[in-house]
Amino acid sequence: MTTLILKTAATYLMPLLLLFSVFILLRGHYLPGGGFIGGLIASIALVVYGYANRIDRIKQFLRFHPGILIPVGASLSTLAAVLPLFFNQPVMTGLWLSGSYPIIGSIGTALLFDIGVYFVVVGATLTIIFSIAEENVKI
Amino acid sequence: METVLAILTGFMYAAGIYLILRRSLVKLIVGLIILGNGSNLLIFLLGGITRGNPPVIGENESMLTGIYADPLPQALILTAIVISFGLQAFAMVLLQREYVQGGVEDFDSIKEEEEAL
Amino acid sequence: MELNEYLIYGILPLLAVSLSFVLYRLVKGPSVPDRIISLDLMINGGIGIIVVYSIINEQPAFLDIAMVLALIAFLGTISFSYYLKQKNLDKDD
Amino acid sequence: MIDFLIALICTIGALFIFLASLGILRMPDFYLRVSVATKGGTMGVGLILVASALYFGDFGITTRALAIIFFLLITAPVGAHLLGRVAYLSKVPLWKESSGDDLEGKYNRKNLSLKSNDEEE
Amino acid sequence: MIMQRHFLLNILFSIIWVAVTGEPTFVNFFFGFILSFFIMWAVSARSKDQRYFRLIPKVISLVFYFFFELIKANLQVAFDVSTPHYFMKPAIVAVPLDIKSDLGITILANLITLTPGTLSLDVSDDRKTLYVHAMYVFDKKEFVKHIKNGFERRLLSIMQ
Amino acid sequence: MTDNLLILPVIIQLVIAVISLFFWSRTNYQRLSSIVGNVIFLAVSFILFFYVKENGIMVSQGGNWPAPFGITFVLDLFSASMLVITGLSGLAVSIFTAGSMSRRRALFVFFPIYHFLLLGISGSFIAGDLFNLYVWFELIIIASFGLITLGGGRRQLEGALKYVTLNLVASTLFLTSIAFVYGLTGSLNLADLAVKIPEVENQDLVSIAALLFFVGLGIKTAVFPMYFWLPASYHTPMSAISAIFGGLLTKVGVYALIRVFSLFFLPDSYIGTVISAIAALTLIMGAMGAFIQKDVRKVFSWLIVCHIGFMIAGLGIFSTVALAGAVLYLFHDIIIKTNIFMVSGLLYRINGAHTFKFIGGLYEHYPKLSFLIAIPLFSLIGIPPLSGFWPKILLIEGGIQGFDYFIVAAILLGSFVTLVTIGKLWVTAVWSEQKQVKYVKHFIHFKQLSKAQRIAYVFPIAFLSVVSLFFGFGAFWMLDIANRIAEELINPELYIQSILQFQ
Amino acid sequence: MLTAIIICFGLAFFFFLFNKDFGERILKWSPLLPASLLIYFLSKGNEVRQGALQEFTPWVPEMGINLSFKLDGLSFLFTLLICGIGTLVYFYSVNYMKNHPHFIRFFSFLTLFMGSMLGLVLSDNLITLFIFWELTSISSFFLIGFNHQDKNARKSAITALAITGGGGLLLLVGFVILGIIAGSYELSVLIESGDLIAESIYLPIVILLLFAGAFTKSAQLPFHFWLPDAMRAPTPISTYLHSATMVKAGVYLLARFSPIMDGEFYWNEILIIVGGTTMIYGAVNSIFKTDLKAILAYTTISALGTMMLLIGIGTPAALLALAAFIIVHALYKAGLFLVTGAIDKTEKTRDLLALGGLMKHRKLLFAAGLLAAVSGAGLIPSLGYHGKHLIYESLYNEHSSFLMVILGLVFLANIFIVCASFLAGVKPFTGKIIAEQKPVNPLSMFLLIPPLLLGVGGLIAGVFPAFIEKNVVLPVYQSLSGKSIDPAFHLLHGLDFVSILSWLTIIFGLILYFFFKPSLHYQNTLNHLSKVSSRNLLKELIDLVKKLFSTLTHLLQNGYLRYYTAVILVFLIILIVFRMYTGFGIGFQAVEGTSIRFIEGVTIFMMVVSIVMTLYTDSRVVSVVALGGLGLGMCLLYLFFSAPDLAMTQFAIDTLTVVLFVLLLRNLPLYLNKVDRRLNIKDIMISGIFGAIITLITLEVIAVQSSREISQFYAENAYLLAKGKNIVNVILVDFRGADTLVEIIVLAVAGLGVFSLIKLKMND
Ligand code: NA
Ligand code: NA
Repeated sequence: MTTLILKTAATYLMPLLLLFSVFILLRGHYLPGGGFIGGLIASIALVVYGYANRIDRIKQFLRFHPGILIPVGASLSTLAAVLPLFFNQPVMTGLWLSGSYPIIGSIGTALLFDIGVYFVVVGATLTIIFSIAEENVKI
Repeated sequence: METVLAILTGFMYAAGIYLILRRSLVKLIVGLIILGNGSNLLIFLLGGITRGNPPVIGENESMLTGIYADPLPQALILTAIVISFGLQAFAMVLLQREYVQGGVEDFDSIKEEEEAL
Repeated sequence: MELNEYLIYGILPLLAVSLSFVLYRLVKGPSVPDRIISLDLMINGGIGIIVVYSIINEQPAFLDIAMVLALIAFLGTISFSYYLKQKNLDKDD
Repeated sequence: MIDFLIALICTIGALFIFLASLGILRMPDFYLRVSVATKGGTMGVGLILVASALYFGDFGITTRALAIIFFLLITAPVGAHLLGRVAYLSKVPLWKESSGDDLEGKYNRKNLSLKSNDEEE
Repeated sequence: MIMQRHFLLNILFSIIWVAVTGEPTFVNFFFGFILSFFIMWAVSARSKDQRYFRLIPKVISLVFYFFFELIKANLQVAFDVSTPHYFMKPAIVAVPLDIKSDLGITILANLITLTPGTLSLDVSDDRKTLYVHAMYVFDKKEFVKHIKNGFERRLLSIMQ
Repeated sequence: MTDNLLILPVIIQLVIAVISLFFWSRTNYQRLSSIVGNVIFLAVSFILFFYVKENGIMVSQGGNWPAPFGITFVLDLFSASMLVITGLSGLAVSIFTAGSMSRRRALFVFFPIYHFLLLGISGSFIAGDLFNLYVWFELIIIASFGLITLGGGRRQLEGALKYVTLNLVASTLFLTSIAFVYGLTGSLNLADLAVKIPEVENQDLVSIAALLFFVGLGIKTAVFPMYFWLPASYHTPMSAISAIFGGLLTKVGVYALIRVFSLFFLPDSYIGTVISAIAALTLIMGAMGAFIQKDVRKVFSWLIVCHIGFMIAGLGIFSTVALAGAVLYLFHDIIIKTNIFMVSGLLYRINGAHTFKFIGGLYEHYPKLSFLIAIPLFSLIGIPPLSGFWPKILLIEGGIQGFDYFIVAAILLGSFVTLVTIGKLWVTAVWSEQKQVKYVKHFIHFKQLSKAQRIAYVFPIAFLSVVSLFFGFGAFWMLDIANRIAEELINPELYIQSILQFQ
Repeated sequence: MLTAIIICFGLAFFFFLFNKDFGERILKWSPLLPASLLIYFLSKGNEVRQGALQEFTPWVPEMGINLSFKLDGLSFLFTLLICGIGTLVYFYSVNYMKNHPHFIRFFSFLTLFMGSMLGLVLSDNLITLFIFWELTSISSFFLIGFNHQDKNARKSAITALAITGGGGLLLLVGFVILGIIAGSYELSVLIESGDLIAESIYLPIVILLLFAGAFTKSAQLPFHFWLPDAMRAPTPISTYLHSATMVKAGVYLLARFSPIMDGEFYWNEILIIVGGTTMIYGAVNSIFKTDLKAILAYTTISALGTMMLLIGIGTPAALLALAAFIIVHALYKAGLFLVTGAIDKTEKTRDLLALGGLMKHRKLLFAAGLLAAVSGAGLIPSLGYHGKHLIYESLYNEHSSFLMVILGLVFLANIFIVCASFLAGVKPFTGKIIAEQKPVNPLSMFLLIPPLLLGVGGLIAGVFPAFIEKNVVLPVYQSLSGKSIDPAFHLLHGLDFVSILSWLTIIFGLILYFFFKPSLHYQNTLNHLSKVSSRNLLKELIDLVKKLFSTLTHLLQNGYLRYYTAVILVFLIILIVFRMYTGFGIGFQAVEGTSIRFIEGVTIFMMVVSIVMTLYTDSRVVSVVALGGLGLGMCLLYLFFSAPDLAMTQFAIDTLTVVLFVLLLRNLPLYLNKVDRRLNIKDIMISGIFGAIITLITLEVIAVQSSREISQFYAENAYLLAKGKNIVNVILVDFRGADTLVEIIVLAVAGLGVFSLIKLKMND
């Protein structure tokens, strides 16, 4: 249902929303937000964009299958979880770089973990929605 | 408030279960969603409810003091929400396949093929 | 705090009443688009409530919730209209 | 003073929302309800957002409030357009006292292409 | 291109302003924007391309026009909604379009929708007609003219 | 070795799954990583097992937060043995699948989901936190959803629907129970709960939470009267998947029930009675169902239900002897059930059918295979001294000592029906003459398979058969472990102390 | 002893690995195995007479299960039978099974069986004994079904397995109880703690369980019918398992326990009644059969009954008679079977009506048959004579009127047995050659020698009974009672009552034999009569049970998903309500807590309305829209009560669910509103009650003050230690990060699952 109006609007909204999602991701540790909700926003943005551009043909507007984000994200999160093992700490122990940064706060494994979450959420949600859409939405 | 919410929770459980007990494939999903919401609300309620004090440490503070909402149930619910989303999404697609591929109109048309043997 | 009290006892009830009006339309229909637009407006009202709460609780972070709501309401509207359109096509087949 | 301003803007915003809901409650057909609801809601929320921006008086927050308003300004009409269009396709009836319908017969129901006004059959 | 460059410069200056003043509020940014706009306007009198400096007033004019329409229509609708009797005379009207670009049509349609009482339903596939549902169509031609002279003209002058 | 390494098995499964996701379309890499990964998993589990056996419980506090605040991972002898058993079963299925699964199916995410399933299972064993346990369980069920519907034809989907729905209801009940537990104690850590639950004034509420928990997990475990989904669904997916389901899924539920009901939901007389009665009825109903079936996989499915009763019986009797029996049965059952479903896959590959009516001729044409599958089948019956025999003695002993005669009777019935059913199965599937079956389209007969594929069919069955032979003939060894586990379950003080030591 | 058993099992497995040619060559020498075992055990004879020989290897010491073995008089008797008859059977089989396609497998099973049987009689540990007991059942299963192409053989095999296996299970329980009572599974210990057992309240049940095991195995009424069925097995098997050894396992077991159980809880009465009935039943039936093997099977049943009877009588004389009779029976029955097998092999029939006049060509075989028949009939001077005499004597000498009645019965049964023995061993050789008989096949020496040896052996033993008595029979008594006894065998007894009775038995039996013409008519009449036999009863029972199981199973497993859900919930409700009812009074506990605000009220109202909409609407879209409303309500509630993260996520997810739903909706069926009112009310009840329960419990739990220790810890340390200010997020990524890791994996798997569900359709 690629109406002109929707398509044009979506073209301008998508990048905005993706930015917003990254913002939400990064500052989750300090304020409501985080990888999960950030990822959701990102995927919603892409879905909206998909709707505006024939959702049944994602391959035409995404360079890669979103499913590949799942292992990417899972690797990041797993890495964050496992890293402490090399320092003889239990899994999931937070490791921090010194220093503090705006929006993000301290940088540490927690952030890496959250980024992983973000990717997995995007990958999974998009895989679900696009699979369904490809099957159920024609035109 | 707690009493009202407890009743609401019970109502959500009841409605969810009632819908699950229907014949319709779609109602099953609706029921599951309501049930999931019900259990989330239950966790929330049992963690104790607090108005206006989210568990976020203030800008210039390093510790949360005074009254604040119990963050743990919230985290649990967040996890539960996401999980039930995954499960529900899967269940929905399954139902749809069931209908499209198997021509199943409602639950009563799915019976085990025990008798056929 | 006077502002807070005004918001709690003035604005919020007003929004609540609006919400219940919309709820009536949601229940009543009669057409599906009617219900969808009602849901849309209800979410709008919800956004309003959230923003008011952000002031009451001094939690600017609540604005992000508002953003998420707006975003998703939009997606919902798109999906619903998609569905209705598809259904139309099916019917005409 | 600023509190008063905030209260005022909030009130106007809330009233907008209230009017929108009243409209949606009372208007006789779907198109009219959409007409009323979309802007009322958007305006109302926009105003309340402005009030909150004023209240917090912070750059980041103001930006976000404006971003939300901007977003609403884009999405609300697009949503309305989508719904209105679909409602028309679904033959949701116009109010009986409507004075005209230029859209009649312009949609090709097979592929949903839409002719412009001056095109003839 | 020059127009865009002007705009970016303007933004850059505003950011520098905010940084220099050290007060990261939105009002300050806005103030910086206005300030640098006038400075740029003042110093680029000899520049061949003056569109940017003409554009901003036009945008502002459109915004104001929009708010004016908004308030006017709102009052009208509010009155109609809150009183028992309906004064309206709704219709779906085909508005012929002069504006051609996608963005232009979208903005126009959205502006129309945002104004109470009117709702853009769809654009024809050849982009020549915008179908609008309106609450107060006592005279169809008058209505079309109002839109064409109001929003479309202002928009056209910005978009060209 | 530091205790923190107890997490390794979980990590290994996670890594395998992620790797196979990266090799989305390279099924051969997936097969390889699955087998190699599971070998590593098994090796690590063995090392951990022996370590725990020598040095006692391993505890790792996730995030390095002291006990009730973070998520605790625990590896005691019970969970360590479960890991090993899982490794054995998992490896067998890996090999079996590598040979039996078509590229098309494997292409569509079988291996990742399979390893995510194993991840969930092994996670459940090391979870020291109630909510974490829930989360692992959810992983298990979503992965099992994925597998049970994989490549689904109509009947498979129908079975899956029941499976999915009832499991979702189960999850809700589980979650509800957790909510009540948290409301009552403000804690989720298993060890902490063991301390705090007895302090709750209103023990009635505790036992209601326990009931919810029992029913929630009971559905997943498929006990009476909550097993309906199992016979309706387990016979539908391909054998490799049924194998891992039949072997491990319900058993994780048993594990969790034993763990929780021996740690903090200590069965009072009411709940104890309920559990015992349920165990007996499960045995009876499962036996009945198995008795009347005429399809290999349906028989096996019903036998799963029936045999769950044995383990729950151990929990119901709740004595060291009975728990040792339950634990031992658990070990045996995982291996055997995995194996017999692989056997059913082999039978299908040879006969092109699953129903009694159409199978036969194995003895005639594949005598060596017949005797190979005799091992799992007769172990299943509990022919002494094969693996199923030993726990039965313990359970009967426990039942008599605990005056649970009804349970003993049910155990006898269950055993008897198993005997008759498997005897019948043997007579039909193995002894009777080969039937003429119209194969389904694209059916590839065992003979037509490549040598490697045939090995992939037979080797895992032989492998698990050897394992169960070991369980049977090495009973002294197994029993020593089961006894220690039962002791630890009955006296969890050490478990609690090791976890809460930082307080 | 353990070594002997292990050798058997090892060889059984070893044979199994042979290929056919090699196997046939090497298996010629297989009779050496039982023969050498026989010699080994014979060599221990002296030691056995002095006392028992014991071996002990711990196996599962925790459970008191050990590989302990004991060779005493009783087991000595049995080992001799096993190895002795075994040697002959092996020898016989080498020829008999020669051309069978599964020649090798046969020896493998046979050896397995021999090992198990040896284990059974040598075990001094109950559990070990049980293991061997079951192994004999299993190997018997394989042997009965040996001709697996034969449908009836398969059926017989499973019947035998079911009956002996079922009995075995009951026996196991008996053993376990004994173990619990005595604190040990060691038989020697058990025998010594006889008093402990006698005093136990479990005694009656133990006795019944032992009976269950023994009666099924030893084919006592009403479990007898598997034995005639088992004749489907190749004849050497019938010889070995079903006459000489396995079926006597039950007898062995009860004899073993008789020192403890004698005189306890109807032990004797039950044994006498069951044994006596079986004896008469088997005897009467035997002469009406026309299949030679069937005749023998029924005489075996009768003999087993006699043995049980003797254990039941339990006097020293009876035990002595038992020991003697076991030997007698083994010898003559094995002989008859082997003769039958030889006939079958050469004449290709076992039908009595189709056989006659074989004497002409088969003089030696006839001699073997005659000798066996004579021994079976108890003619002087066969060993059978001594057996019978001892039995009569043991009954008569007690001078009890009850036993006199029994004596009468034994007498009667023996008349039939005499007749049956002659029918089987003599009849085929006498009379005319029947016309349609096929040309006679040559008879191998392998088939001739074993029965002949048995017959001659019986004769010699009968003439010189003292050797056997001293070396085998008396040690049996000694091992059971712990006392020694004077020899009782005499070749010629005076003309006392018992001798007269013996002679009368033979005379009447022979009269019966000469006047009775076997015919199908009798057999059919008997078959008609046995409509009410236990076999048919069992068949009816099985059918009934099947029907019942099927009904019950399908009653519960009826295929309706919503019914399943309902059952589960009703079950849960019952459990909880019962708990509440017995535990605490149901009190509606209004919690003193936060007041309610208008907007909250409206929100809750909105949620309720949304839910009600989903319940009442007929339209799918409407219910989905209503779900949107519910989601919004949840979001606002979370917002009101300080859970911004939740509000955001909840709403996002809820709406996303709705979006998915809408996407799928087009391909989902319409809402169905076919409401069965009664069902509807039932469902409303279920869901309503469940909801009410949740509410009540929730209110109760809210009232409980729980510890805030954990949330306090989070509040204090989230920033200082975990460097985050949004505590919920800190919990998600740090304190309880593992949950989140799993959670996203769940989501990922859901994605993969949906993907494969949609993309992979393997309908072909
Ligand atoms: Na509480
Ligand atoms: Na609490």
